Amino acid sequence: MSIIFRLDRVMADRKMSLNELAKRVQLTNSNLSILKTGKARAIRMSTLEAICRELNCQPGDLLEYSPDDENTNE
Amino acid sequence: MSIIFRLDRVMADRKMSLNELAKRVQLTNSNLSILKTGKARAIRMSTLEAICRELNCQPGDLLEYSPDDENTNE
Amino acid sequence: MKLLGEKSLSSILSKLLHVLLYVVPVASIFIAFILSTIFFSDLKEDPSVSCYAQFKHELFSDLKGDDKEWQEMKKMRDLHPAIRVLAISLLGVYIALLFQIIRKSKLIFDNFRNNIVFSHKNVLILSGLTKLVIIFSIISANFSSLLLGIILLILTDILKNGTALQEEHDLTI
Amino acid sequence: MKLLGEKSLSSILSKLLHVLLYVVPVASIFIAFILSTIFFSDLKEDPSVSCYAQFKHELFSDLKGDDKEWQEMKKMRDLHPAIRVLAISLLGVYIALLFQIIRKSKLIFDNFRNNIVFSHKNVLILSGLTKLVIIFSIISANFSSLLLGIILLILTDILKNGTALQEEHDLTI
Repeated sequence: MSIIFRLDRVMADRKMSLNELAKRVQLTNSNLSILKTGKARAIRMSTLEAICRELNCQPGDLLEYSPDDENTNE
Repeated sequence: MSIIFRLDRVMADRKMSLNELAKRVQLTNSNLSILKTGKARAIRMSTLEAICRELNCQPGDLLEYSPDDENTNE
Repeated sequence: MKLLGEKSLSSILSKLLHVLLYVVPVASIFIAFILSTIFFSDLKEDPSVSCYAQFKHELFSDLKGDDKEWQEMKKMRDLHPAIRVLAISLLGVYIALLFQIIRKSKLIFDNFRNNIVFSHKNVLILSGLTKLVIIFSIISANFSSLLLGIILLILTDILKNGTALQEEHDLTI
Repeated sequence: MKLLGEKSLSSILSKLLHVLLYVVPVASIFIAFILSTIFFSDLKEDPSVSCYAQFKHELFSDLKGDDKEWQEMKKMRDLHPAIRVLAISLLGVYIALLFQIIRKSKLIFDNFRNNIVFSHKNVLILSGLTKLVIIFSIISANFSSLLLGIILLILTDILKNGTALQEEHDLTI
């Protein structure tokens, strides 16, 4: 997966814990973990919106695309 | 919906048509339209990755969060 | 063997039900004709006069062959005319229900054949079908069709849940 | 009325099947006892000697009451011993199948009660249940349970489709 979810970085900047964020965006801790560890297959617009609102950031701060090896081999 | 999908702007920059992009990222035209018009409820990581790869851009170029009115009224 | 989609069990069932959709009305007209002959006619007509009288004569001769069946039939003929009319009407209700059940089942299997599984249309058809099956099972006091009704009731709810998931899935690009 | 979840039709059915799970073995032992008494014993024992002999005596007196039934029973007693053993074994297979069908149905309804609808576990249980119902309908040459088997076959596929959707949904955050 070459889309990386940089939630921990932004959370560290804002000094917010996972529990706190989960409560604010009304997600379960386990769902937020799935997102953080990059196991999520898709992200809801509503989730992205809630996270951006609570962390006061842009989607660009959270999501990062890095062309991985298999891509450069093409 | 305060998450805006800025696909048309990036496409215009890269001079790529909707049909061309749909073929490259292996989506149907109608699905890409749903994404462009902001009707999508969620976006797959694989879709985001494919679009970033083909348009050679970052997710931050495509997705934009703008706090809307109902938010400021809170 | 495939169960949903083209050339699957669903398409076979859909074709079968399509045939039944024509067989049931024809068969029911035939049954209604025979039953009204038994219920509302007497044997005094001369069989040589008309084709219909001859048919009746043969029908009753056939019935006389088996003593027990003939007694049953005779019992029905001895009932009050109002009850006989009621019995015929009940049969009509039965056949109408059966026809609707077959029609709705065909619609469902048509959709399954076209790989349309989780859709609002299917939920509507299936919930209608479920009601018909339950009414049918109550009228005919048939336990096994009541069981079928209960299974269909739960299937409807499963389909409803699935439709919600399908909607989400369709808007996840 | 709710169909899935706590205090729903599913939970009622689950409880009902839980009771049946105990009733079936007890009833089957009772039936096996009566049938083997009818099939494999004679009437020469003195009814005053033992409780069992007295039971047999009463059973046969009861049966003699209705002439037709007694003739049927007598016919069975006149069959070759091997065939009688086979008949008893077939009954055993029947009961074992029925028990498994009830057990698996209970598992499914337990999951439905807990709002677990689209899961791999349910697909596995249901596909096992479907096979059992189809085997049962073939052994007993019962058309209506074959119909049930076909509906379950399609239900399994619907559940399989739904499970794929549910998986996607669970990973869409």
